Amino acid sequence: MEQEKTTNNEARLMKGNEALAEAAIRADIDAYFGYPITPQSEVLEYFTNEMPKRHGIVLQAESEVAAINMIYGAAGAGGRVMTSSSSPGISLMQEGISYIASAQLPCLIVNVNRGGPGLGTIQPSQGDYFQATKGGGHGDYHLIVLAPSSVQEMADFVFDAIRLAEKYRNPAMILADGALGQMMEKVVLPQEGSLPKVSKPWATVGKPASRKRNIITSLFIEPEKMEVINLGLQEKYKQIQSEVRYEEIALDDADIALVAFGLSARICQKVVDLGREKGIKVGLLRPITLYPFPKSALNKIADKVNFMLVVEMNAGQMVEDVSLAANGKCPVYFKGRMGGMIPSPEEVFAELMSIIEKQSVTQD
Amino acid sequence: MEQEKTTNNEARLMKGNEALAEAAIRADIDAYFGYPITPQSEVLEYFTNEMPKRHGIVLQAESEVAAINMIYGAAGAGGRVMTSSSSPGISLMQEGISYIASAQLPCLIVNVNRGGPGLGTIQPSQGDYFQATKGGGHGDYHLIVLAPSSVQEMADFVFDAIRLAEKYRNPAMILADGALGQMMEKVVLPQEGSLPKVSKPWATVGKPASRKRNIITSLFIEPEKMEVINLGLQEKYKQIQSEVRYEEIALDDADIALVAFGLSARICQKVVDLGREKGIKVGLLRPITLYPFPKSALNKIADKVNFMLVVEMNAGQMVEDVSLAANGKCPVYFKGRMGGMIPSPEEVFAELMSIIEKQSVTQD
Amino acid sequence: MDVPTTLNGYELIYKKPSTLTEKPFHYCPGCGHSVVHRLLMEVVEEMGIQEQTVGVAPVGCSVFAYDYMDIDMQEAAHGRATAVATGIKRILPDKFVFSYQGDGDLAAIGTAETIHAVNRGENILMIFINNAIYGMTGGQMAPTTLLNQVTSTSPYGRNKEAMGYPIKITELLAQLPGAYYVSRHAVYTVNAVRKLKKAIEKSFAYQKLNRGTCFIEVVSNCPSGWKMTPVESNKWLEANMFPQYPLGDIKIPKD
Amino acid sequence: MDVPTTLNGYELIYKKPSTLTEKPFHYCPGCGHSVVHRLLMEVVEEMGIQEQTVGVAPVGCSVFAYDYMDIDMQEAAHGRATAVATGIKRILPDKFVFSYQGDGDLAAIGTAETIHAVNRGENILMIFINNAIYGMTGGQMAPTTLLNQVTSTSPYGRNKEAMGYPIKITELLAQLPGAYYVSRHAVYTVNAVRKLKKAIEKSFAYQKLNRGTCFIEVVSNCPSGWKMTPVESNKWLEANMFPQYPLGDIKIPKD
Amino acid sequence: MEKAHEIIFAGFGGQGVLSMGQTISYAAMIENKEISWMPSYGPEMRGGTANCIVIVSSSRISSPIISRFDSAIVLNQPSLDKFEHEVKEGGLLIYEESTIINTPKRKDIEVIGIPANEEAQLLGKKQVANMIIVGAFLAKRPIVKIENILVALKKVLPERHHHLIPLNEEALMLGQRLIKEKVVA
Amino acid sequence: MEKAHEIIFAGFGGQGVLSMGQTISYAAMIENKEISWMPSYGPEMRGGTANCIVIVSSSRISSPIISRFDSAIVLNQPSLDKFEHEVKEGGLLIYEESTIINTPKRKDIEVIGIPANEEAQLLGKKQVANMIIVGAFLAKRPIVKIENILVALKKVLPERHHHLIPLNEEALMLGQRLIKEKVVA
Amino acid sequence: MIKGTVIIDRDICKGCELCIVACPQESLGLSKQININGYRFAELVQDNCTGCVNCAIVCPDVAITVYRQPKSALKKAV
Amino acid sequence: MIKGTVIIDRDICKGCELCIVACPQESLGLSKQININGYRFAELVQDNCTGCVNCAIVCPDVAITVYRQPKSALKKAV
Ligand SMILES: Cc1ncc(C[n+]2csc(CCOP(=O)(O)OP(=O)(O)O)c2C)c(N)n1
Ligand SMILES: Cc1ncc(C[n+]2csc(CCOP(=O)(O)OP(=O)(O)O)c2C)c(N)n1
Ligand code: SF4
Ligand code: SF4
Ligand code: SF4
Ligand code: SF4
Repeated sequence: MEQEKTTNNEARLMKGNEALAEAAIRADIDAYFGYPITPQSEVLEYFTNEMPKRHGIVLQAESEVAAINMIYGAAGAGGRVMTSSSSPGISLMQEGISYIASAQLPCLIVNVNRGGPGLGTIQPSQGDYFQATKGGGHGDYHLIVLAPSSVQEMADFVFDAIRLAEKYRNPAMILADGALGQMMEKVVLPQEGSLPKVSKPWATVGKPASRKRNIITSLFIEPEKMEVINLGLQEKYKQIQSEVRYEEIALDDADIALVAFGLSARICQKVVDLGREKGIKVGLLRPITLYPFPKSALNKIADKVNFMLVVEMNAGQMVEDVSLAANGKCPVYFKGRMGGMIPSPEEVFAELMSIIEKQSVTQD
Repeated sequence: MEQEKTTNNEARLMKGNEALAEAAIRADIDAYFGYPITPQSEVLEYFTNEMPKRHGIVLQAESEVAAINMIYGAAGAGGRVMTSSSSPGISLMQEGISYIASAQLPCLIVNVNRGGPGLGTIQPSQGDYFQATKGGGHGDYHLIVLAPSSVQEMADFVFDAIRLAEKYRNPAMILADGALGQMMEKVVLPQEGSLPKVSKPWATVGKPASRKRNIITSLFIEPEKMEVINLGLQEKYKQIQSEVRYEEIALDDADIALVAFGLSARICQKVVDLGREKGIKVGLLRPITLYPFPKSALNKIADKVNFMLVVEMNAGQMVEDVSLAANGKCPVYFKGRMGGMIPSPEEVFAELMSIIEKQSVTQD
Repeated sequence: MDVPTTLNGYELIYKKPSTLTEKPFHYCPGCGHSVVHRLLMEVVEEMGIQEQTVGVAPVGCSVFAYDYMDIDMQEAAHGRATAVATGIKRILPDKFVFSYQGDGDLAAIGTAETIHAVNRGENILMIFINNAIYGMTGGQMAPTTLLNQVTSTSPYGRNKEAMGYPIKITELLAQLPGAYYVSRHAVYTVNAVRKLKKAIEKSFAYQKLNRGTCFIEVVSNCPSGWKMTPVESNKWLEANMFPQYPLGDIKIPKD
Repeated sequence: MDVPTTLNGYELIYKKPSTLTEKPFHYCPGCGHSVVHRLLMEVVEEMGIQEQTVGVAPVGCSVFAYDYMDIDMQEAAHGRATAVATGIKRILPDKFVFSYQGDGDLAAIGTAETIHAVNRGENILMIFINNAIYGMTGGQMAPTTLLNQVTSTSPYGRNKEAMGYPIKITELLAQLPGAYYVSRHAVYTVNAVRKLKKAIEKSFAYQKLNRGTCFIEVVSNCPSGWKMTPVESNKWLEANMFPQYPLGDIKIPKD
Repeated sequence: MEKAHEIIFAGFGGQGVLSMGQTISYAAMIENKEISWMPSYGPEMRGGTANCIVIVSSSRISSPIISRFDSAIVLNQPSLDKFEHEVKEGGLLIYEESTIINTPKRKDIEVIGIPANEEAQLLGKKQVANMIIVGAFLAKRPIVKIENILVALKKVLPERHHHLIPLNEEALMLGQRLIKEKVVA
Repeated sequence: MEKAHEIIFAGFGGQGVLSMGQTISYAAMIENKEISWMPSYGPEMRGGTANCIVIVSSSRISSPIISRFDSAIVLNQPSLDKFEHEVKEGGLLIYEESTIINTPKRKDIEVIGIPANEEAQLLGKKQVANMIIVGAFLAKRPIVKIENILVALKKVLPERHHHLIPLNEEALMLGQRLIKEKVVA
Repeated sequence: MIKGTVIIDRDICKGCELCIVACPQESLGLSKQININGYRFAELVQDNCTGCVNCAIVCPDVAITVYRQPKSALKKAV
Repeated sequence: MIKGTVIIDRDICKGCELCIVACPQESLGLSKQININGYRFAELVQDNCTGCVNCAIVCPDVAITVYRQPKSALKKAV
């Protein structure tokens, strides 16, 4: 589709990948480094088309390993920078991500998740939840992870992710899936220039006589020092908990809580409708930040509901965090599809009904 | 120290890294591919010294990325193969590990964990628990993970890991830490030749007219097929649960359970002694397999004890699995040191005492 | 598919080699990939080494090579085909091992593995399909993309200041002592196809003698990525690719 | 450390450059790393570009380069110094950017990043310390280790059949059009040190003019890894390293 | 119209199935409806078939990938074979007649064959066959207004093809007429 | 002896601190004790100091890395400065006299200086200074038998140095004597 | 001249036309019909095939099988 | 000949002896003492230093500072 030149607030029909890229340009990123991979190559392609006409740098790296290390360098030099890839490419970035987290460099990493493990399939998946939230790389670190569930959020969360990354000097990730990247929806793009640049006194931009040299490193060979670094990180992660975001739908009077993020959450919204039509009081909690995780919100809900049903496009990953949050207060069930398959609202609803049945049997 | 030539059962004084390598030769591995990194370079060095005199192939790869993909090729060709590295190197292997898990190739991967994140420090750590057990690579997969806590186990677990890997056609990992790799202890090595080779009819060794061609792949472009692959993997992981191993110390009458693996477990054993001396009924559960995790054993213990205290050389990782196992039945506390630091028995004991105090206050 | 050996008294003189499976190629119309697949399998058939051959497919359009070649095969991660082939060859030193890679795979993400496999002189055959583009992912710039060539990630043409130069990886590799036989070919004419087949035959013969790495580049087309008809693409190939990537032997055995 | 400018009427004619920090080098006695550090900083001091220079340290013995050079620096992951330098240079095109890497870093794990940075003609200076061994991790074989050289992972000597050949990465890089100035040096004599300093000066001058990649190899020693005294190591260097890695310019600007 | 309408467009690559879907999506957006357009993607597109799923709804859309459709619009035999069975009972199946050998069998849905290729040839431009079908489809299921399709076309067609808009308009109208004639017949 | 004895050996690289620890560990193994030997490792060893921690115990050993020691054996000033403060109250500190300028200050531990370098020079081989110290240490803390040290030496010394075993034996004995004389004095 | 003929698998042919260009006899052309995959496929348009195999050698999809008058037949004919 | 002298930081010197080899005057030698890091350090052993700077140029540890008789002094002396 021909590129539209409107930069105003008009609604547009865009692919998720393109909306994300356009939002990043409007968020004034200085550089994008990336490597093609389905289903997110449109991000790189969009940048290569637009950057020369607008502002900022785009570079197709020789690999994802190179791309993430270019991000390290560019972020360390004070740039507002991002990369994107999909599952296998994100795996290749794990060392670099661990370095970036340790050196505390703000940047945006986008994973348009496809079905794994291995080369797998290019279809949408949420199989990288653990990798994104627990740290697929080595050592104790966390990314700030945002999970969009619409093309609109693909665009909006670019701004949120960059804002949080810069606020906390921490890498942020947008964890989407192939469908969100490829589909077109209506989107109203954020305003260009609405995300002011922040000062980065720690960046390596050349040392004037007036200050000590800046060093970007993740090496602290004495374990005593490395522990101090880690304690600092842990302290930061504690602060980041205050940034938790989630959406509640029909939970006020709910007996049953669905929990799902991203595309699965959209499906669950339909399940809520199906349930409510049948008089079943089902609600939905959608974590928007996967890290920080809405643990206490879920803990409170666990007090009120008969059970929770977690729906994911994987073999059961976020369900662990939900169980940890529920802490035994209510049963937590799981329904998932894998390897690029998307559960239908109907099958989730059927699952829900079978749990209700089982439960009432047990109660008898 | 001069290499000893004894292959009998005599006790020897060896570094953990060397014991591991010698055990691997005795376990009849066909090939080792690796890249130097502290604190495990002795593994590669041992092989380069010994292999030319014994049997098997050793190759220093150009990187960890190359090493893990050589493992893929060699395992796929039917070889009994292994690699080893330490945290940053293991991060670089994540894509390859996900491929190996997906293609279901048996092999042994050793991570002699150092302090992270980033380049961190070379001192011992358990900061890669999540990476090892939840899958640092993309997609839904699991390694079989064994955690030795002595030089003896560094040797023994090589046999166990290879046996399990071949039984389940699944990559196995030994997750040790820098101290276990570097320290010398008494070790009685397993007998050479005591691990018979298994037949691998699926291996790509050249297709005779008598069978269909063998293909090693992790690509199933249709999500329906990829889901079938995933269901197969999940089914296998269920079976693997039966291989769970753990050690129980003084838990019979315990009011308090310590939970720790690897080196931390040794420290906790001392804490048990310290506690028992003071009349405090404290016991220890040491998971030996981190995946499969001794969930039900812990669940049972949670019924009996006042609380659990998980001790790790990280910011709190296994504690999540312990909490999931306890499922709210008892409080689960955490004590950790990070970035290459090792907790002392005394400080763990102090933590224990302060929890007891807090608890009795709450009970008043 | 069994084909009759005579037809109206005519004799069968060319048919699909038995070492190719029944499955029709998924490649785009006119794509060179499948010609090279076929030649490999013709040589394997003619040399009678189907039982002794293990191939490695890359990530790229030829990712499904194993669907077509009726031999034992492995599918490698993107860029790692030569590392995988190294693993196989070290375990099976007496078997014939080849890797098959596109330019993105071999000369971008896999550069280190490529160079070091050749530098070690791994006794394998490396087939390198240079179509100056990333075919599978939809026509992005490759390391071998020509200057000013338009691709989906060089929409204004490859510009050397920002994106660097088309890399002549084959010439680089030929400098390594581990490289035994290095040759550049194409499949755009009958003659070229015949020459390539000879080169493959030679390479397997050298492999049997443990001479080191044989490396064959095939300058190929990507009608889809180039947005041309197959016939146009072969013309463009001649006019634009060959000046940068001239055909012929680059390194031949001294003995 | 402030040194007096005169001493008993004698004038100060050589002192540590102000662009080095107070911290004593952690390198082993006689190691060439610190000589190169000092030269870099002498040039930065003399050209007055301390404010405009950003360096990248590798993983290797020189991982702590930033402890010594009093300029803004980044510490890169093993092998990725040129990717990191690319990131910096693209953000700060008017600054002087250099990377500093050992042979394991640059020519083994970092091969792809090295080649592609040069191929893009990144406007940076790459300093390559070739000591034919992995110093930091305790003397393992490097890609540049000589044939038959004994290291902790080639205890019977590097054998070309199993381990491949010492790689002349600098000669390869010089072939890439992105390489503007490529030169091989050493620091084993006063003269050699002086020449290297000139080469560094030139490289920064070219960088100012945006001419492409400048690449300087320093054939250096590793007394610890080689298990020699520093004086012996310099002799061994001359006798064994230079035949394989001859000093001199490999590519010089045409203009 | 119903709350949501779920459509699959399928055919060979090059028949314009993706832009059929986009055009309708755009028009729906103009009408302030919720829409989602989801293409098949990846190498299986290569040389083979392409399809896209379009959902037009008055409320938030859940999954953009679904496997049962209110309407299926198919332009070749493989797509017909695949998607005939995935039309919901009572749904609509429109197919391009000239490329189909084995015609649809289902009786529980409405099946309409349109000789779009021939008609387009008559209009002088093969490429507008897809717009004939869109016109026909909208005559049966007026989920968006024809005038908004014309606005949408401007967005969907690359600038260099804007001179073809009048022809596309003609094709649309022809499609509508074809249905009306059928209904009458 | 106590249940466990925890020792640090520290000095410059090349002074043989690692092999001191190994020798004692080996001897302890022969005596069927539990042992753990943990070296400092990594680049900080380079050119600087080296140390190893040895724990000899009658029961399973917990952490091989500890920060308070029953005995410290230090062969240079930086190690003395660092480890003097980490000897447990009532513990033992042995140091090589000739390399130390600032002597230990602590009063709550036993402190013994041994002129091992000089004595070794007299024996004709500088390298055996460490065995003089081992002899002295074992005279104070007989955690393993001297005869087992001799067996251990064979394991620890590379084959090409086996001709030095008699000299090492002499050094050991000398160390023992030095302590006894001190005690008498 | 030796006579030959080709059999082209119409469902496998993708109509790339490379054989048409390669045929020295101009024996081949594209059909007006499309096959199951939507491609116009190659077919013999003249009866002058010599069985030179060129078309098969360049055909990416191995869609072409080639037959030729036996040498003996040729001899007889001449 | 111009006269010069060097100041060698004994605690920084690692006794690598490269300066000793580089010195054309053989002015330098290793001390018998060891420094805080256990190294025997370099020192002036003859009073014939010309301030040629060679030692400082090769010293890896920048342990050497070099002084020289001013040119003016030289002129006077000659
Ligand atoms: C780690 C990783 N990065 C990226 C991809 C996506 N990808 C698949 S094929 C390919 C490039 C294909 O180009 P080439 O190697 O030139 O082969 P061709 O398709 O042209 O034959 C890429 C980037 C991937 N699968 N894995
Ligand atoms: C991913 C990764 N792999 C391996 C290492 C371990 N490592 C540190 S430095 C080094 C090699 C150093 O050799 P070289 O680059 O030649 O530099 P030198 O130390 O000789 O100066 C290695 C393998 C690491 N830190 N990270
Ligand atoms: S995309 Fe290009 S390389 Fe891939 S099959 Fe099609 S023509 Fe061939
Ligand atoms: S190990 Fe080698 S390279 Fe490293 S500091 Fe010592 S001498 Fe230099
Ligand atoms: S065999 Fe030769 S003559 Fe016959 S159709 Fe093929 S190319 Fe033409
Ligand atoms: S060169 Fe420097 S470090 Fe070496 S001996 Fe001389 S002064 Fe000391």
